[in-house]
Amino acid sequence: MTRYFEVQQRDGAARIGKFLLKEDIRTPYILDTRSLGNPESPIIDGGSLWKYSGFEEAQEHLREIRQKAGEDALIILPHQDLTPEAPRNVTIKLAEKAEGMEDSGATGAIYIAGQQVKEHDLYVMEGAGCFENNARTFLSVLLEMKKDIAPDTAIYAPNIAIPENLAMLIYLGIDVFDNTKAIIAGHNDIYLTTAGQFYLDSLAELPCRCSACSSTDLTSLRGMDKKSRAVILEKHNINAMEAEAALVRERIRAGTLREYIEGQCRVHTWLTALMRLTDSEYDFVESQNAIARNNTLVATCGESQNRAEIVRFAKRIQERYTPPESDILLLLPCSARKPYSTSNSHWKFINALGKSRKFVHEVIITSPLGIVPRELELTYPAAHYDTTVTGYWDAEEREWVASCLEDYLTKHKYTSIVAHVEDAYRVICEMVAEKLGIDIIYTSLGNVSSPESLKNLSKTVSELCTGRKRSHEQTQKDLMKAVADYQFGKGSGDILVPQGSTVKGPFPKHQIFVGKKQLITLIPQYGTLAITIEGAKALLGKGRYTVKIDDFVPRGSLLAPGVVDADPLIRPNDEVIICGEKAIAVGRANMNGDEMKRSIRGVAVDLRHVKKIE
Amino acid sequence: MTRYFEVQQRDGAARIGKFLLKEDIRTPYILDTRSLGNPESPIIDGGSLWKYSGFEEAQEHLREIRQKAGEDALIILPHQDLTPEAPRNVTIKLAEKAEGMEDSGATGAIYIAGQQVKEHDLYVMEGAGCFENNARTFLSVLLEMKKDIAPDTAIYAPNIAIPENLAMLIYLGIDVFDNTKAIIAGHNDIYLTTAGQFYLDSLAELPCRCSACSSTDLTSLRGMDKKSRAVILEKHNINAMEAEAALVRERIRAGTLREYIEGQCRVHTWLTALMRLTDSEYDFVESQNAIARNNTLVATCGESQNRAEIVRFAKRIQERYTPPESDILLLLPCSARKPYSTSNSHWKFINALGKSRKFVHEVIITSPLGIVPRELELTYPAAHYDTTVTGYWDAEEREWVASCLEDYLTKHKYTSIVAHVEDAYRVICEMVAEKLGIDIIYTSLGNVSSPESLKNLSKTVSELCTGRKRSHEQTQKDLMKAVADYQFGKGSGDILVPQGSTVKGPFPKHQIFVGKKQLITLIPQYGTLAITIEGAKALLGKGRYTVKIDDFVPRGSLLAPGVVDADPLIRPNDEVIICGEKAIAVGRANMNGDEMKRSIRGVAVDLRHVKKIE
Amino acid sequence: MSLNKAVLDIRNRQRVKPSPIDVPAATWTGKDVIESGEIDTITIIFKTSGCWWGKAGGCTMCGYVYDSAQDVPSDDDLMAQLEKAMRKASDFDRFMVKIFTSGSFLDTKEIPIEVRHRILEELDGDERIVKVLAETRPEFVTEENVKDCVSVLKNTDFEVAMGLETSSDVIRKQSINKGFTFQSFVDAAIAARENGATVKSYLMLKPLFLSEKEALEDIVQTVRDAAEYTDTFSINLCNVQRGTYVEYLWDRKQYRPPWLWSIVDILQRTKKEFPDMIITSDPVGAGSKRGPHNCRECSHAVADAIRLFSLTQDLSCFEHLSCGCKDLWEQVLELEDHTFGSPILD
Amino acid sequence: MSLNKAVLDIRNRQRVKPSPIDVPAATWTGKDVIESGEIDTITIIFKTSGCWWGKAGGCTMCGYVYDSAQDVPSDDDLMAQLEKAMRKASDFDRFMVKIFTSGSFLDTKEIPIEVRHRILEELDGDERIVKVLAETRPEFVTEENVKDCVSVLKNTDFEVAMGLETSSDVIRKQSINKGFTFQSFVDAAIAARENGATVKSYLMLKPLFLSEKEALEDIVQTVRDAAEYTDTFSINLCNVQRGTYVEYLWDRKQYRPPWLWSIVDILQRTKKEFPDMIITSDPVGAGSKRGPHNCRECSHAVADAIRLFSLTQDLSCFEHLSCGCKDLWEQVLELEDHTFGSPILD
Repeated sequence: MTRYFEVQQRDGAARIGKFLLKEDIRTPYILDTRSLGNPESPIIDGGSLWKYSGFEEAQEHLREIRQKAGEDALIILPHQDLTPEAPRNVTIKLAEKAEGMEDSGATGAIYIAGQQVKEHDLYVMEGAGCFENNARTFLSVLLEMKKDIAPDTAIYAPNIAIPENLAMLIYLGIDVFDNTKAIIAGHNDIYLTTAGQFYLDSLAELPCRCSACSSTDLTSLRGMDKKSRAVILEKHNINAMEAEAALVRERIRAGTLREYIEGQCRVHTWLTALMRLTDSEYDFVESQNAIARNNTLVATCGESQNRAEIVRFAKRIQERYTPPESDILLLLPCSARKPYSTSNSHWKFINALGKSRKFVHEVIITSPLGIVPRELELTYPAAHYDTTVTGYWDAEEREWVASCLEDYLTKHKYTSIVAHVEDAYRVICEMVAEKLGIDIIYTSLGNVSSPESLKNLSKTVSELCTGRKRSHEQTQKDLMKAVADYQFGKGSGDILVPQGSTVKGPFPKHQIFVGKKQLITLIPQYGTLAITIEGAKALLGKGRYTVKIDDFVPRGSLLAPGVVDADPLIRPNDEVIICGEKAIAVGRANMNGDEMKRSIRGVAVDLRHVKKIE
Repeated sequence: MTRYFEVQQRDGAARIGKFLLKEDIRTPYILDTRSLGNPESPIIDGGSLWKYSGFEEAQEHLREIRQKAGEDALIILPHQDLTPEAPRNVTIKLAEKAEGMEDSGATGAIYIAGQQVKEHDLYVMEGAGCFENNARTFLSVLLEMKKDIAPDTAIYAPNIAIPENLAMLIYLGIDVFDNTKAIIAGHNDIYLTTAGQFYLDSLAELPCRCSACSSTDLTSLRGMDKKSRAVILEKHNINAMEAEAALVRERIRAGTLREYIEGQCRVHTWLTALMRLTDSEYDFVESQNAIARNNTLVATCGESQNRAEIVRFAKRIQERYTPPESDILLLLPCSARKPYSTSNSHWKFINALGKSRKFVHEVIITSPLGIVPRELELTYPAAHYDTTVTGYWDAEEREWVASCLEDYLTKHKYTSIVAHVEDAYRVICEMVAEKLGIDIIYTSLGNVSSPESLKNLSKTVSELCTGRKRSHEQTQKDLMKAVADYQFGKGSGDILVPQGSTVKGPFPKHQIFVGKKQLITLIPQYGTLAITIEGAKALLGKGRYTVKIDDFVPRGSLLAPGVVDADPLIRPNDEVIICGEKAIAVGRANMNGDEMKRSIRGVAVDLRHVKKIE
Repeated sequence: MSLNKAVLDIRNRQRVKPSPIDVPAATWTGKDVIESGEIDTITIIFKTSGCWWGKAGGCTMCGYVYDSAQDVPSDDDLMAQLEKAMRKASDFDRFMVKIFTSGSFLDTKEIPIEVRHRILEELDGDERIVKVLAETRPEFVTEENVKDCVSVLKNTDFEVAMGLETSSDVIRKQSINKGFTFQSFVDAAIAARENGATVKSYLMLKPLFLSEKEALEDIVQTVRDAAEYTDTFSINLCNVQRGTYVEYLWDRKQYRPPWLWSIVDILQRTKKEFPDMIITSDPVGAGSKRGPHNCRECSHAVADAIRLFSLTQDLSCFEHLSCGCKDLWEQVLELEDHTFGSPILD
Repeated sequence: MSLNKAVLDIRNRQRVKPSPIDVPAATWTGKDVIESGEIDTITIIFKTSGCWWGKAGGCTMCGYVYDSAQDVPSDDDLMAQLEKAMRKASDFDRFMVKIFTSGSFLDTKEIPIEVRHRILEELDGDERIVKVLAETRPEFVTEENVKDCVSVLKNTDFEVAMGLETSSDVIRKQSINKGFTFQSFVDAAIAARENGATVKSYLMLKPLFLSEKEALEDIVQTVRDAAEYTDTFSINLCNVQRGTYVEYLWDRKQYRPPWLWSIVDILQRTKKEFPDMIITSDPVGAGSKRGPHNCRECSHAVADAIRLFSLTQDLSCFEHLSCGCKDLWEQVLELEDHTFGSPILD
């Protein structure tokens, strides 16, 4: 029973949570290892079973601690730890012995892969300290752990955190750490920073302005006896870690932890490896990533292109997107300003197309997103990314973008393909054209925005304009359909933008009506759809993005315990349909579908409209 | 006359320096902008010429400041600043007017591209604050400046530094900054950190433990009146910048600033762009990079492969290296342990080769270094790099390594090429073999270290062994020759390891003797050669890596003013030959050749042997 | 490249839309203060062939050059402009007319002498009009020209308005590119006053390249230098006009318009020093990014106080102004003196 | 996988070089303390067919199993080993012989009973020898076996040495994999003492998985538990021997040998509690990474003090020991109790 821990905010796998104990504790949290032995603390180590000859003795010891501590202290049940390479079934046997302990109140337990998992409030990653520098093992143990335990259980990785790795460990979804390594480093004359560690000997000055470092200087520090020096170093090391923890919490709140990690992971090869290996666990990462966010996705490194948001965007275009009916494809370069159509350059392209625009389907080529059909240019992260631009695209970028374009051109056929591009964009078009054996007409003459190029574009396209053309309203509907398919899966567009529906509202605030009934609205901020109760009813048959609840009428927000079932495709911030015997509702998911089902605390959905079923 | 500034330590373009003023000031330095107006300060702004109707008035004003300040204060001569996009020749005209000022003592001046540069102690980058977010312009202005002014002059970039960009700006070789932006941010309720900036409003807690932040908390801070709050925020912002400056100074001392930058630049797209654009200025960057260092080169990101040290290593193999005479080439994968031949896997390969080893030439394939001939496996950075290993090589890595291998195989011909490799290594071999239309025999059977693979390697090579073979001593000499060529240029090996010379000392501490005269010794730590006076004499004819001095006998160290001429190929830490009418000497360069010639302060060469010419 | 060339290049890149030449560039009514106190005003911006200096490049902050006509307006066109403008004054009982041409009213290339006479005669004929102000560059304020105007305006006061901008020849030349010297202003002012006209001087707060404090002190100094030659000061706060060199730099984050706190400080200091002098300022565009501004919260209140002071000349208008951003402005005053060529932006 | 299986797997991966079977595995001389005070000793490690328990897997820290012979030594081989070993004692006047087999001396599968008799007879015949110590697992310390030895050693004291390691059956089983219980040790000790032998107990400081403090307290508790059954304690400090499970985990950074400060603390506390008991410890490999160690600076001095105490039983040996690292050790004592399965490494 996770009665004492609640996840409040999420940023990918990272989260802000709260322990509701004798003191409220906000996670990610660095506990003072020394306090673990004190029965007055909010979190207590029940101690080692190595010293008890019998189970009864240990149980008695636990009863004593609980009596002193009260119900609202979290006790990590007595445990008989082995190191990670100890024989697995010995470990499990010992863990089962520990799990036999009886206790009421808030509890933690050691997690052992393969063991029967109970509903503790916290699980300890056994031997976490041994995994430092071993990214592969650390990640596989953690993922196993995450798979087994309830998503609203806190995870504690002991004896591993230092300022430099803290952000990455939190990024992976760990909630609780301790200051063991910071203290030990302090007593070893090691000075920890988020940028790495220094032997005190090797320093010429103190690279910090924390309260401990401000209280002294390097010369005085060196002059002290070991013990007094250690007190200050320990304080500094803990300060450095606390400051980093606070920064990371702020980053989670701001939804920008990934951007931080992409820099911070360079402090150590194993942290970079952790990031790369985690990215390759796409299902894990993607399942935790919000479908849309209102902050900029900043791509500054090679690994940015492996972000779940980017890969997901590309995959959904491959799997969910259907282009509007058009015979001419026009490939365009991206622009710094987003959405692209508000940029100077795109404004020029559109002007140059003039009336021919009705005949063409526009697809934008961009790194790291790959390709963006015009209909999806508003949709997160297409209108929400910023990237370092130097004009040079590295081979990995070129291969990735080309693979997206190749997939698209393999699936979708056009009578003519025009590319109004230069430089790397053109290289990519040529790579793909050659591979697929197709012809692409290039219209740019050195500079896509030059009057000559624009004129050539205009001329070329107008000469090709003989096929199907689309009305203005159809173009608006195409946009809405594309977003619907992107968001709710293929075919959703036909349901939410049915034959005979009408479009209201200026770009980009389109709404779709069937008669007087509104079905959906485009939210320009995220480029996603909000759905009405009518829209929800229409979509209900598909069963997608649906949360099933019991026979009650929810209000304001739907809590996790009220969820009977939820579509595992639901991601945080997804628009979802809530249905139960007594009500149908729509709202914004606060967690993913799996988490809704498996959690017993926390807000599952923020409701927007609720309709009772009479 | 740079009498008041001295560069003491270098790490690439970044440097630790010292102003010898009324107070010693250590650079990189963040000056308090407010102090610039105070004539008691060690560094003073002579003020704006906008307010003077005549030159005389301004000159009089300067005389007054100098009188109050004394000779040992640095006065930035009165200046009439324009912003960067002001017409260039107006700017130059105004600058010339300012340069007309007369003054004794330490002086600074505004740098204007195209202006006649004098010997001030400091140059100010005019309008630096306008270049924020404009990496290309900032870099081009800075490089122009670096080209024009003496290398031992300090560079001051005003109104641009904040904690997040400081490391990068220092990395580029800027010495002096100010706290203008930190103060202004404080008075704008903006909280600066090295990880970016936050509006105070948006914070839930203070992500710092500096003395200012420890003195309060977020709630109290928000409750204060604007002015009191600004005092604390300003203090925090300055603390954050001071701490970062101290950290960066430590990084320069440790020689690991590049590794820090590779993470820190992800805070903002323009900083990443700065790093990438700087890397593409290979000549600038390479000329400042030490030839060898005793710390690990840690490669954690895509940009690591563009580091000058790595590109230079590849270039020297292309331009300076001549393989030993052998008919069989064996391509091997790299190993985590360095030098490769001490690793478990290479030990197995060598064992498997057995006696056949005399017939083969071994070349190791590795990322990000490209290729490493066995003879150069000790040479920096071949034995000094560490990299994130996940098994995946991205396309850019593969293209780079393949391009190195392709160049090698184009230049050097073998009867047979054997590759004992798997995975990405094999992909690379196949890419190159296909491109060049050559055959490569692959000997590994799934795992390079498996007994079957080793057996196959052994069998394959022994069947090919019919060509030229090399004796043990020849192999040792090949190593020494290769390092000599690498270090001193093609042909140096033939001079320093001449016909008839002998090798002494166990691997890797080889020495080359001609008769009883020693010429060179291999320094295992860097994998470079130290040269004796005899060796220097032998090499002197080539004129390479030579520093010309006047007719004196240097002792201990050679100072920059004593240098008459120096080979522009000389890099920091290079082994150099000093020659003058009175003496010949050898030593380790402390700066590059160009800097030796153009500096008037600082140690140019640490001497090891000096021999008087009678 | 010279500053003038830089300004001209930008001018040449502008595309100006053609507009009818028998309609004034702009007309509006307002209030001003003259010796006898507050008075209604009508301002007319004539569309002429344009400022001769502006056509050759002109001032770095001046966007009025685009108000000139594409084709040369005929005399009748100019009179039609006057007629259309004056309709707005139909409700006034007593008022003042302020004539601008985006150049010089006394330049006969812009306003042929016959037209000048026709205009002034018409105005003189309207008994409600107590005063006519005409803006001009000083090179046209000759004894002859002033006499000519005064002689036509028999029953009406005549005021010559000149854009002195600053008493610093360095700044006027190297920052503003104004093309005359302080001495030529002095000569013109004397010529005007000796021949029956009064003088109004326009000053410019914060031309390009100056720090906030330099700009502030320059205006205070200018008031001191020019006080004896002028009857009224009007201090313009530089705003970023389209098609100007100021805009070019502002776009590139190389210029910030002045703080409103600066003009408040100037008005307080100069009014105290010259209590009898009329010193006004119209904070055009105040509070916007392109105009003079403090923070979002106080800009409008401070601008209102400035306007009120300009009409009342009463320093108590400023008494209760305060805002958190004043502290920031004080920092800017101190720090922008040492930014070496980059402004402190918001 | 069971712990024993894990140990066995590692055993099976070792390659042992063949060595002559008529030469003892090792022999050395030293000093020890008996009731009458310090005495010279000779230690003989017989190369036998090996410890039966070790062959089935054995103890997690024991690397002695690799000292056994590849082929079974004949009786004459064993006697030849004795003969070669005893040469080292040729200079001694009075000494004690310590017999080890890397297994059990009383196991007749290792030392056939005839050989046992021949060895003991030969030692008994040497008048310089005052005491013979023989190490064995407790299952072989039967009334019959003790009597048998004592009856041969007519003029020589006989001491049975057993590796109790710890009085905790949990630790002995789940960390050390020793394969007997505390009760079997007690039974053996009683059997020995009731039949004319004295008992020496070897304890093991810091077996796998225990925190520094748990390990320390376990030894203190063990001394309390076993004091009434033993005449002498010798506390072994776990060191990382080749081919052991301990080494396997140490290699993977999952084990750290004990601190020397821990044994100093143990000796001080137990000696104070049992002043008449002989309590010794030989810090084998002290100061090396694989052995018990403090910091580089003090390890050797502290080890020397431990050795001196072991001979003198005088607690003042420890009086002047101090080092900066003691503070670190204190932290380790406190913190390693809460690392949940990872050691605190150096």
